[in-house]
Amino acid sequence: MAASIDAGIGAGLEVRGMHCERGQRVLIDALDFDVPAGSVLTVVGPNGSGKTTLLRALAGLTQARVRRVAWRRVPIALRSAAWRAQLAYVGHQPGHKDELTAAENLELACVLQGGPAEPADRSRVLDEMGLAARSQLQVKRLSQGQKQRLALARLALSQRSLWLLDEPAAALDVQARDLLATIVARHIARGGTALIATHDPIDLPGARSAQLCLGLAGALPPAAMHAPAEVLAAARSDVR
Amino acid sequence: MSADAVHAGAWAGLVWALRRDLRLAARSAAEVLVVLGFFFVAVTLFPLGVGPDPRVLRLIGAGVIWVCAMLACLMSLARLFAADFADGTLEQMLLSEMPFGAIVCGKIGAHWLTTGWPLMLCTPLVGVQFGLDVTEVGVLLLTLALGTPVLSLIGGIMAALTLGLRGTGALLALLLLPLYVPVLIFGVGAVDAYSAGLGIEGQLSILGAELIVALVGAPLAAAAAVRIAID
Amino acid sequence: MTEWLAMGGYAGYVWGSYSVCAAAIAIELWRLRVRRLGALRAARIEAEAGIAG
Amino acid sequence: MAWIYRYASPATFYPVAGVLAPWFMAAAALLAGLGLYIGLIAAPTDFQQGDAYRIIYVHVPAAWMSMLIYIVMAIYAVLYLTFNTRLSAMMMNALAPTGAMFTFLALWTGALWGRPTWGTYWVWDARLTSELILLFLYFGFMALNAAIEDARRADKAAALVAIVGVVNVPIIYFSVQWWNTLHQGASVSMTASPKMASIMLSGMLVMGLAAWMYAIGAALKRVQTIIVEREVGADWLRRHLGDNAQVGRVA
Repeated sequence: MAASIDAGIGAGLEVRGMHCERGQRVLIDALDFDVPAGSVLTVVGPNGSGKTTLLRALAGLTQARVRRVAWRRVPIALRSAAWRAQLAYVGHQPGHKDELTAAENLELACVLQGGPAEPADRSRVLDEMGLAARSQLQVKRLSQGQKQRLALARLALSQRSLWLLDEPAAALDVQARDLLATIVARHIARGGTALIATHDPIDLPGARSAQLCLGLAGALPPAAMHAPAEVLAAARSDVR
Repeated sequence: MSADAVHAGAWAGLVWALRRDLRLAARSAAEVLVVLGFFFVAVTLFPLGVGPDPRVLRLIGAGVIWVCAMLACLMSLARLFAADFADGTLEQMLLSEMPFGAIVCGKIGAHWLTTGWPLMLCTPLVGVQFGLDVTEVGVLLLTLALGTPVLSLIGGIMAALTLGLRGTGALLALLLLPLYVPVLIFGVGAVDAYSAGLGIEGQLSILGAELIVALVGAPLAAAAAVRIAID
Repeated sequence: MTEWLAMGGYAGYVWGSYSVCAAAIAIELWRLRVRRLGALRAARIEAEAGIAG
Repeated sequence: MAWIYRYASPATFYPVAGVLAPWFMAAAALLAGLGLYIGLIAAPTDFQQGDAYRIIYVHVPAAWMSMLIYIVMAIYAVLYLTFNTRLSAMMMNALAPTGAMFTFLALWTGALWGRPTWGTYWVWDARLTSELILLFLYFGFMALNAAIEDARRADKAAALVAIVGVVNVPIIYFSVQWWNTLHQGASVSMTASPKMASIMLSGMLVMGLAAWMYAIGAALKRVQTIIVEREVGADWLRRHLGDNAQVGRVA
């Protein structure tokens, strides 16, 4: 079974017997893993090993059979409103409308994901992302880097406790990667939990993290919890 | 989630989607005008094809206007989900706490306000082409008011089902037009009954019944269809 | 026999209907067979490739 | 509910379908032979319509089957969406082409029957018009199914269309019925012909049974093909093909 650091910190996410299929191929079979609250589980593995499918299945976007899922020791159904109230999912797509301005996109996103309603919080995050000056511009006029930071702003405003991030660092420039790291670190510090599917793990100083390797032959048991430095080394070497 | 919290969530979802889609439609007003342009062109073709004889045009007027309204609605259905499906916002709606069915209801409402409603505003202009007098146009507007929401509601289901497919224009028409037949029959039936001096309560009540059934069933079916498309 | 074939003058319609029904069923069965053999051949090729691969 | 998964798995059903299909086809041939004998030879000539009425021995069964098959497809659709058993989706897809064929035959024979009886090939009769719209529903179902590559999504989308369709079929029928009576008054409807002599009725019932047997047989044969197409990589299929390869007989 997956080792958890110690019972002191409340149990976060428990998944038992997850089974995911994509077309004919069985990607994940009988997968059990735990993600204690306030920690990060990095999901690594070659392309096509089911990283995206695992995250989308957890988010309830794709259908998957799972024997049991518990959040803070309370069993929960993947597609229920209670579960949706806990999670935020960031996929490969931008998730904003080009015809609307950055401010409008954020306002809509906040109502959708139950984020802070006050404009003050939103403008503060826009400042932090360096988008304050262009917040009234239509998104289609922003550069690729600015669009990426808008997506990060939406994530920064999320108050959900479980984050499912699918390749968040892909195609980010160096500055955006640091922003992403600080946002995720702040989320973990607040006691939040995150599952990040990625090829090059994000450098999260001080955050407790574990690793789940999805090989083409199905999931390997998650490595024991240990300091992030070892994880980064292990992740890079293992990726086939 | 207590019962009233669910109601609040549902209402908030509907209003959120309605305001959002109306703002998006306002930003790209061209799309709405294109649909109206199509409606005008399609309706004008019939007198050119059938001939200018006023007696004939009066007979077929209501039918032609109704069929062209259905086709115009069909044209604009792609706008309902396709853009949001492509840029990932539809996924975020699925993940919202607010019930997805309510959000879909709001989107379909916005689609009706940007297609059904403008079509009704143009109907008096087009009615003149077919020599319909003011009262007949009035009855026609009444049937369109009851009927065009049904076109958007059932259209929403099929638009969601054909998300992400290529060449959905003809497929949407093939899936939808058979299901539009009852609305067409009773919509035009009311106008014909009125012109023949008969009562129109029967036709309007049936149109109303169809609207209620569609209002209850369609958003849920469309929400399920979106889940199937995103799966 | 010929009088039965004439169908009281409606031969064209009666035999027109029956012949089209027979033809439709024949076409469907034939297409079924073609599709089945194609599927089996593809599966067999996949099977050999699977073993060899 | 475990048994539903065991029996409903395509692998176990494939041989079962293979065994059953020939029996249904044989039953269909037998019944059709009997029905044709009754209809074309034993049944007397109709005093009003002459021998043209004999078309009902194919027209009415085809119309029955076109409606019955669509309803059975909708039932499989509901089963698939609730129990997620892939086999019900395969049966639903297997039935659609046969249902569309029967609908087309009902329209074709209806037109050929209309010509001598009412003087025109196409009569805007409520039943014929609803039959035509049913044909469009079948085409819509098959077109959507073909338009989606991913089999699972195609099944789910087509299942939803079948359910939405079956809910609308009665609404369409009654609105067309109302529309037809308004515009033409009560025209002679297709099958309300004079009281059927018992032998005529039995001929029609036998042909109806034959059509039913044929539909099941065709669906079983087609579902076998769909199973093979979908389970291409599966090992049970590889073993199955393997044994038959040695024996040299076509599976």
